Amino acid sequence: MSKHVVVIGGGVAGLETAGRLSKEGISVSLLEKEENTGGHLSDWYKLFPDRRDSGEVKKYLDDLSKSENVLLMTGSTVAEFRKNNNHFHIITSKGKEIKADAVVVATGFDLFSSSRKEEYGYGIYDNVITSADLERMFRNGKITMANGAVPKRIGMVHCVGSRDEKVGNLYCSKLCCVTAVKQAIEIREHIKDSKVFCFYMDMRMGGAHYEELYREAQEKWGVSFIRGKVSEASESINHFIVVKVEDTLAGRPLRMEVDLLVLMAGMEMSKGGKSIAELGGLKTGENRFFEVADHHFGSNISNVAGVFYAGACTAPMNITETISHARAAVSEVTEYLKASGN
Amino acid sequence: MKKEGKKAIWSEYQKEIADDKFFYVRSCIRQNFFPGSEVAFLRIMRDVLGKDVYEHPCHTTCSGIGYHSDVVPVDTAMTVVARQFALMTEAGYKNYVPSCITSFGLYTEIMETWQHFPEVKERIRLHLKNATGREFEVPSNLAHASDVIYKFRKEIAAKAKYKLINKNTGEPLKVVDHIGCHYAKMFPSKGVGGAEYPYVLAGMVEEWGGEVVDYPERRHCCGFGFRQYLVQANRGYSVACSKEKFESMKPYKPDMIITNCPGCPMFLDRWQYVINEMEGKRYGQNGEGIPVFTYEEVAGLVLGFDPWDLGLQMHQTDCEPVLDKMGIEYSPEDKYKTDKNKIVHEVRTLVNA
Amino acid sequence: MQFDPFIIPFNIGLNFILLYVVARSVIWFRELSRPDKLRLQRGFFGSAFAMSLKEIFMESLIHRKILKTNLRLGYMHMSLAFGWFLLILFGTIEADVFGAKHLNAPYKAIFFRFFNPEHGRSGFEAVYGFLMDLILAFVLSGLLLAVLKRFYSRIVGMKKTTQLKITDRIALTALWLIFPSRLLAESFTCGAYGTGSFLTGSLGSFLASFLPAKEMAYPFWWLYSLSLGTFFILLPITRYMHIPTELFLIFMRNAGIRTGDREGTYSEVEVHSCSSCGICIDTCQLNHSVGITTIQSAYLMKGIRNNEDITDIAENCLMCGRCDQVCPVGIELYPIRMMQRRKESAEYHYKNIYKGYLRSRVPVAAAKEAEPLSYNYLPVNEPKTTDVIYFAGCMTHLTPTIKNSMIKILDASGLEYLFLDENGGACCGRPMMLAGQDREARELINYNSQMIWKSGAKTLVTSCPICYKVFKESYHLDAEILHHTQFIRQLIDNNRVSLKFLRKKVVYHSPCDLGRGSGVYDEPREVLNYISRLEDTRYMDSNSQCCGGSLGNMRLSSEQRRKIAIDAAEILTESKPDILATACPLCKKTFSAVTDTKVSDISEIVAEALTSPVNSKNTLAKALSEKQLIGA
Amino acid sequence: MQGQLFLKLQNILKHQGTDMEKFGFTISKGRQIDYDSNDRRIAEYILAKEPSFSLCIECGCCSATCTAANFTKFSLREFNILIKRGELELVSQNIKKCMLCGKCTLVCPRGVNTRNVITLAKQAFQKTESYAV
Repeated sequence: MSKHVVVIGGGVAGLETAGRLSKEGISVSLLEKEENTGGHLSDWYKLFPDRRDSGEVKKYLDDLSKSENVLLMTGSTVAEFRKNNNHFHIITSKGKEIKADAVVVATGFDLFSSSRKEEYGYGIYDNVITSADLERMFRNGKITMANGAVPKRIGMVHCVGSRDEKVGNLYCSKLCCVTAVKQAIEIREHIKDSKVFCFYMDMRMGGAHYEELYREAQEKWGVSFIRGKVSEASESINHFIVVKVEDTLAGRPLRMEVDLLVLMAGMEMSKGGKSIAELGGLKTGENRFFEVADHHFGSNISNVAGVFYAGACTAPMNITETISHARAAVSEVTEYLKASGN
Repeated sequence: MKKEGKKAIWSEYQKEIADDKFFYVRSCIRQNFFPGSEVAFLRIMRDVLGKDVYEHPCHTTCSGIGYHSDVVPVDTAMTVVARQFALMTEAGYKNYVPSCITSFGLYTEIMETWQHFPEVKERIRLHLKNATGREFEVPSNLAHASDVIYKFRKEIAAKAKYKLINKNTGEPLKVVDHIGCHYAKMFPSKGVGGAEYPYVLAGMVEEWGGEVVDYPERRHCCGFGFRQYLVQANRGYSVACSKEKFESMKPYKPDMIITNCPGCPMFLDRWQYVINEMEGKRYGQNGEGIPVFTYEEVAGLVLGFDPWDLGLQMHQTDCEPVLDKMGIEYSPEDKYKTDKNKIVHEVRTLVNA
Repeated sequence: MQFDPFIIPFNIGLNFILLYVVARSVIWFRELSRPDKLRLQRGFFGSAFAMSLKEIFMESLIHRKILKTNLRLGYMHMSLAFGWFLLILFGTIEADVFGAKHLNAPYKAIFFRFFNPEHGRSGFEAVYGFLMDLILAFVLSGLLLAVLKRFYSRIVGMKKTTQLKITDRIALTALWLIFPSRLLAESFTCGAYGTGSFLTGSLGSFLASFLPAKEMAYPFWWLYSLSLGTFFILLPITRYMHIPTELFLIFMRNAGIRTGDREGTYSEVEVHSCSSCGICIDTCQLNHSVGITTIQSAYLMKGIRNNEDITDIAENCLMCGRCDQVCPVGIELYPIRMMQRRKESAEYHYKNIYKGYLRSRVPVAAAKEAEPLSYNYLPVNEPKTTDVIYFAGCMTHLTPTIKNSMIKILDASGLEYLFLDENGGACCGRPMMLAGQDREARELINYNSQMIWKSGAKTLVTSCPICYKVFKESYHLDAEILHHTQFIRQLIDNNRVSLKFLRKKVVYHSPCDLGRGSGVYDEPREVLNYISRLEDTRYMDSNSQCCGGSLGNMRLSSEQRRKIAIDAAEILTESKPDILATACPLCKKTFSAVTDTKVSDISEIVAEALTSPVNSKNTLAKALSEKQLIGA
Repeated sequence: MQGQLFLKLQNILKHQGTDMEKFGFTISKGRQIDYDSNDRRIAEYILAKEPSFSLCIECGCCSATCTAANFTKFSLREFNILIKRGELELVSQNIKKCMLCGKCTLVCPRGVNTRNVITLAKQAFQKTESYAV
């Protein structure tokens, strides 16, 4: 009796899981709330660390998940989620009922909504944008200020919505630093004599080749790094953004006007993930991501037998880690299905 | 500047303000900083709006000035506050309205503490019993006097004789709103519009025809921190803070400043005089200063009260420019006449210094 | 009266250059300082005169030093210089013996064939003619090599030759035309008259067979005279000025005059004696390892001669002194480069006038009023009196194994000692000096000297060759200054320490400032020989390579330094030694980053080889070693 | 004491004397680095001649090993930052304390040629008379 698995979430993790499961001969119904799959991937321009085009990874995932075993249901979320004697009944928002032997939750993350950090004035001051807005600008090939002019001096604020008790996120989102450095280099490439300032608390460049990217940003592109958490941003009379920060290594407060301020928004548990947690009775941790059974050898296993996690719904992850985590989820699912034998 | 951004934040911070039967508590220092303000508040509430505002003769300071200067321990402050609440309960009122922003901050802090630590409240109940034999009830609604005026800003606008509009240009007056730090910075949810973009004064200004100015240093403290201006050695910090704000708002050419705290109008007004003395700098247009008002004074002007009844002659930065712009008639000669038209000591102001 | 108009350019050129050289020498002599004038006069009449003549013959003509380093290049220079000298010499004899009168004007000797076409048919004349042709052939062979070198320097085993200025180029072409035009001129004349020896005769008759030799000869005689004339006229403003100047230099050097540290006549003579031969470029590690070929001494000299802005050239150099060793003209390159680094504080410097034909001395504005002291923050404290002072030096603090080994050795020696800069003293001043800032360096030198005087020490031991060199040269201490390898050598001699033999294959890198800089080559090798199997390496002692970490160079990037270090280490560890030993903390730190071979300072190896019991308290060690001495 | 008090009062009345005498306090000078109004030509001069200056991650390894810092307040890390920000007062007064011993260059994890940075800074200060060392 061929097994059927429901994968909730059609992002990087979802596509990878669905594709790999179909290769194991398991039929999959892949639920995606948006009209098209790929999740955040389709918002990105070039990916760190080697700055390859995000389209390449998208194409790999599409090819992987395009198989008759995978029934893709876009524009649908989970309305009901019931488990009885290790079968799962899921009713989608479009009313379709699915019976499955296992469920893989791949709901991923949402970017922190920067307007919650009121003192940075996102949504109020014209030239305060987020890193996602900047990626969109890169995709359309035009980096401009609100009035259409080309910015010459760009500030990047790290840790917006991460490592910040005031917004309830104590954890570090791990990827904003490397994203900031990547975007700084891209800005310098797009705009000839631009000058980029990164305001950081700690430069967390832990991944492979991240440090080299950091050094290249300094050496080749003259990006300046000022250690200090920006306290507030406000708009001057000529619509520049006034940044107030303490240059902690010089030990003095610093004031600077920039043409454009980019907020490096952190990662949070996605809204979809939260609703699945309620529906499925899945435990979430203090940082509101799904609580995994074991941090070392059980990072795909949930507190409900038969429900598995894949990707950034458990913790901030880059694309490499997401794909590896998804592959681990597939091996957990196949092992579980073999063991349960139903 | 996108206005919707601010409106979205304002909508998140709505505050419940009582609409009548207020137990009004005065500030220790506002009478001698701006004597006309508290009287104007009572006159507006009682005569103009016909509200019941009761002022208990035995109410005292909230001891906040001592508490923030590390002179009064917190238990003492709480007992004094408990006694104030006892007076309110005895007078049969439930809506507590302090006139001073620092008091409002202290009352909020104490009520929050009691809410989270009921055992402290019981301990204070015992203190009060031993000290005065009184019993007290926590007020059902705490609102600052400016919240109340904010709540009735529409009614005031309806009865307004003048608008915050420049008579000869028809342009709305450019108004800088400066909110006392103790109003919302400690408890953002307790301020109308939150801590970042408080709406309590902006609401009044927009209602009365003015236009609010958003300048970079609007969050900066005015310099009234007790330990800054009390100790002469630190007074340099106090005037430096005001100067930061003036330098930052100057390009916007504001017509006036509206405030809701005892200290801010005092220092934003006095330090303009001192800066002019020390550095010969004036921040208003054509050689004048920027007049500084409390919200009661602005409400009074809008309602057509006589400027000298509002005590505007006590300002060290002359208010005449705003009066002329709003087209308010006033008689310069009896600026310093008492009701028995005896000349009191003339204040050395910025212009005629 | 033998005369022909074509000799006029030659005469003008010759008289001009003779007059110029005499005038120049007089000016230079007058600008000499008094002591140097006396030395020069004494040099002319003493044994130095003979030595100078011998050196002029061996170096200016034979170019013995170049022959030793690079045979083909040496032959080229020898054939041109020595060949031309012989040509002039025998030409004059020829004119005297066979010509009408004995004492002839120089042109008669040079153009002898023109005036005596019939000469050389038989007997002794033919033999002499054969000799003249042989010398001419000898010169032409050298000329051929020179032409090829210019276009393909590999021929002479040179990786790169110096670029030339316009005037250099014209003078060079003139030089190259001299001998071919003589050959053709003589051959045509001989061809026309059927005279000439194996070269001129055979070429002449060949040419005469199909060309009107008689008419053709005359223009070549003109060409011969013209090229000689141009060459002489342009000589003073080209690098060929080195030909006359070097003679003056040899006499001055043998008279005992040295460069010192101020620009003066001797440095001027040296600068003009440089022939831009390019040997210093070839030996420079910046050239081999990093590919920098614009800063070497040849360009420094050219830059000084033409008053170019040479701060970049002066400052981008390892100051390792290797080019000093190989300069065939024996110029003291190191002091001259230091003078350029001290440009600001010089009292006067030289400026070209008359398009470079002459140089005048221009006084520099007096130095600014006394600058406030830079290092008055250094604590002045009373060191305890002692016989032996150990001064580790800044770099040794970054290599604590050396410091600890030295403490072990000093304790083992039982000598009373004071570790002067135990918790980080002031810098010895040499790095500041290398940067050309003498005033600040002097301040540091005074500060350290005070401490050393106050301690009354008789011996000053230091681990860093950089400190050692400045202690030796710029400090005025009455204490005996020893590098720790010399000190260990002494300990072994008066057997204050007993060392066991370590069965380790060791190679020794001689630090620039210790070896070339201060002449200390033997003690380090003797100590190593005493305790281990010391092996030879490709570059040793005076031409050992630089590790690349030199403080003398401020401009190299860390990447460039690594390349130099990697290349040097590779050569040093060719024989796969167990230990690469050195005697400088900076060399040790530089090499240990680029090689897997164990890099240790000699003090570390000695410390390892120590057999006598070691304890930190001096007094206890003293008692023990006394007992041991009696017992031994 | 009387005389002095009288003098003080006299000054106040005659409106002379410094602010301190008239008011008993002066306006405190802010410590804020105003990046936009600072003059960073010296930083640009150094960066042009020593590109490795841009690699500094302000880790402080140089100041830790510094020979001069052992005796006096002298932090190369802080000076690098102040130069980049255009705050030259403190740097120009202290820069000549450096002995150019080269330990900082030896330990720098990013390979910044610190010795050349110091020398170029000194040259730059000499050139701009306002900060002549």
